[in-house]
Amino acid sequence: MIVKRNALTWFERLYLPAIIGGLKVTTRHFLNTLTTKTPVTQQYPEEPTRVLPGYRGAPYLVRDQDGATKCVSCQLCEFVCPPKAIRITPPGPTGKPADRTNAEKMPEEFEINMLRCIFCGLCQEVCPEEAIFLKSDFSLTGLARSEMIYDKDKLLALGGTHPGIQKWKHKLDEAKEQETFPVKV
Amino acid sequence: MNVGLEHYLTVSAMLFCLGLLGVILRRNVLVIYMSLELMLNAANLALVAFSRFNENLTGQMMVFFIITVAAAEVAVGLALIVALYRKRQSAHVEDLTSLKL
Amino acid sequence: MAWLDSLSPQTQFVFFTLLKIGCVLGLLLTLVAYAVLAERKVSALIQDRVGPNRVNLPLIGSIPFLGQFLTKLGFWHPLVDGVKSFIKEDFTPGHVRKIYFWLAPAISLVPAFLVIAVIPFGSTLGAQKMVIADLNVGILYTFGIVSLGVYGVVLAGYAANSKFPFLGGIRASAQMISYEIAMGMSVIPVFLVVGHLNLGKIIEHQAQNGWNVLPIFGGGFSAQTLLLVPCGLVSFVIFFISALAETNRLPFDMAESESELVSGYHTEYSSMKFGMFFIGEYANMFAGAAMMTTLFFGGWTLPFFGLDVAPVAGEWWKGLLHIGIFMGKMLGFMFTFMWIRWMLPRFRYDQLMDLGWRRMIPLALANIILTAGVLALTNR
Amino acid sequence: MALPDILFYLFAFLTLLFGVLVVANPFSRNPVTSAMFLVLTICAMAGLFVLLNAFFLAAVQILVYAGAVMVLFLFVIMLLDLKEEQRRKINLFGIVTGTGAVLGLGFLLTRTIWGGDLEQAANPRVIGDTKALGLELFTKGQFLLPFEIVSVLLLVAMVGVILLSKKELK
Repeated sequence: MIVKRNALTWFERLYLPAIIGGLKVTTRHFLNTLTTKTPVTQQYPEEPTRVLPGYRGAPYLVRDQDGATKCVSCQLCEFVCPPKAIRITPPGPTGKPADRTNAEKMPEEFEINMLRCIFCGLCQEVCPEEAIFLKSDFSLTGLARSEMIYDKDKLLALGGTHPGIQKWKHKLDEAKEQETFPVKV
Repeated sequence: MNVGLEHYLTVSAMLFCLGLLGVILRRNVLVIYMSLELMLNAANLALVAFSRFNENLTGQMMVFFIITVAAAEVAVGLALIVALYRKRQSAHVEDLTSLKL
Repeated sequence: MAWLDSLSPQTQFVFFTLLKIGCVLGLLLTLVAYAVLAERKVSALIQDRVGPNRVNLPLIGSIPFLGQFLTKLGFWHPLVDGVKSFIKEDFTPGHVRKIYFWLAPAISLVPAFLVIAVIPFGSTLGAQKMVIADLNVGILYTFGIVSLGVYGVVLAGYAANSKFPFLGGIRASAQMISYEIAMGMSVIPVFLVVGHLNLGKIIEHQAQNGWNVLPIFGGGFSAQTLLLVPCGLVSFVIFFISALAETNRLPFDMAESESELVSGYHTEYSSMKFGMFFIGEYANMFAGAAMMTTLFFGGWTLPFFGLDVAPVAGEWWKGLLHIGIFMGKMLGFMFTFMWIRWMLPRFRYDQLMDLGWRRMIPLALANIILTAGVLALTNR
Repeated sequence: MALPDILFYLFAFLTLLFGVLVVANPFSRNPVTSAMFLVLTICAMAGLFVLLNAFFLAAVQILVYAGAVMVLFLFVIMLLDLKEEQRRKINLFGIVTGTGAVLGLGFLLTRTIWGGDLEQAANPRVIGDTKALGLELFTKGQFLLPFEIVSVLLLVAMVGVILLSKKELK
């Protein structure tokens, strides 16, 4: 669609209406903020921030309800990670087996470089075992670059226990719904 | 000895010679042009000095006109240099020899 | 004060001039620092934010009410900003032209301070006139110095030896040269009316005949005063717009338009060298505001309570009050500069040039002729 | 020596020093350096004008020369993106004869200035401020025609420059 743009009238080309409009808007905001004292600024360290659901903070590994590592070292997240922040060392043939019975293996080492991570959430999206989640942490600090590379223990400790949201079950339900969709008409 | 007309005229003459030297020695058209400005300025200085020591404002009027004409002259000259540069891709007098025998 | 009287007049003159230079420079630098804070606070208020309110000094911060208030006001931010500018690494990129790279910030800083020298910022204190240099060609001097300010920008653009600063420098210089013409032409009506180039004389004239921008105070309503109202207004509007363009403020900050040229001619600068550009910009704003106050808004005079005459001996409070009035007017203009920054979007470059050459300059010329006509007809 | 004399020697020295640096800078053959030193020359010369009581011309000198003309020069230098001037084959003959001729001219001029007796007032009192120059320009009548011609000349120059700087001439 092409919107026809009217030529400016003589009065408008003086810029005066625009200037007066700007004057009104800025004055209103200035006086409002000065008198009613309701700025939108959040005074962060003093006022705690409220993290909304769906917020994408730092990615951490989670344990299942039994306290076992959910990650099975499939390396999908390592593969999908756009800034290549994740590095997984698989256990190999001689490595330790998984600490839960319904999985074959768990990572020997799992590192996320929080300096590289862009909090995009693709690792969470791709994980088949629901082992990695973006939590609500947003201010990560460290005194050295090496401190910002979080290893497996730290990630598991920070992630805590997560019984799972059964992402795949939901996906299955959705798929089924879509399959039955044309019939319902 | 008090500073008089001679002193100013000497400065003016030396400045004029410097400008002339620049015109002769330098090879960049723009620098030659600047040297010309230097010579004009030397003339200005002499005129103002004459005006001061002869109790007469005519010299200063001359300078006033010279400055005006110089401004016009610089504008036109620079436009010519830019046009020349567009044609020849050089601002070096040794590359501008189409009039040479 | 006995030792002062024992000095020869020349020594006294030198002493008082040095004293005035020191006071004005110190005050100006402080004002510049706080203008940066004011700019941030005004921006914040217009955008519904709170602005800088963090820096807390250890001892003063613990004074019960005042300390907290000053912190909330952001009172210590300029101090900390200054310290930060000094102790930051002074980085010189490898590809720059070294000499000009060092020269440019200084050149952009000096002219703004030199302009202040001829501004009468008060009437008299004791026997001293409150102006550093009472020049007869005051306004010509001002325009000469202002025209030198272009070099800082051009050299900064040239020295950086990379694309964006270069474009910024070229743009800024073209813009400043163009608007200088409009600016110079816009003040000619003022001198036609006043008949003198000395800034002190201009203020005297305004005290007797009403401010140049709106000559309705004092002097009675003659036909001439009424006819001169549009001339003064047009002059002031052109001067104001040109001042915005000269100081590279929005809506004319083509030189450092962040969205296209990174930050224009000072892209390659850091730490104190950048700080000097910054101080230069704000000092230029102060110079522009002071010029507008002097030329159009009556300088240190106020048409009420007999404040428009120089104080007689012993009325030193009046002299101080006059300085206060001048500062008040100047700060009002500074606030307007900041306000306009959030009011109007940036002009496109061709619009800027169009406004300068095809609107402002013909309008200023017409204004000169109109003023001359009015003065000739009303038989002055 | 009185203060104005000291100032004269100072400004004259500065003018000549910067002038030398414009035409023969031993450190740099960069046109921008030349232009910047020309600006300094002009400013020093404005100082000499002030010593000669030509206040208006001093201001105009800075306003027009330093403020407009030299900025135009810098503008063009930057626009053409001139590189450091390469040292080409030095024409020794040209330099020697040129310098010789200039030195001869300088000698002649200086001799003329100091040899003859110039007419000059012992205690000059003429002051070239704005008012005096304005009265001279507009009331005496002898400068009115040149003034108009110069304004037409400026107009012609402006039209010419606009025409010259068009990309293609038709």
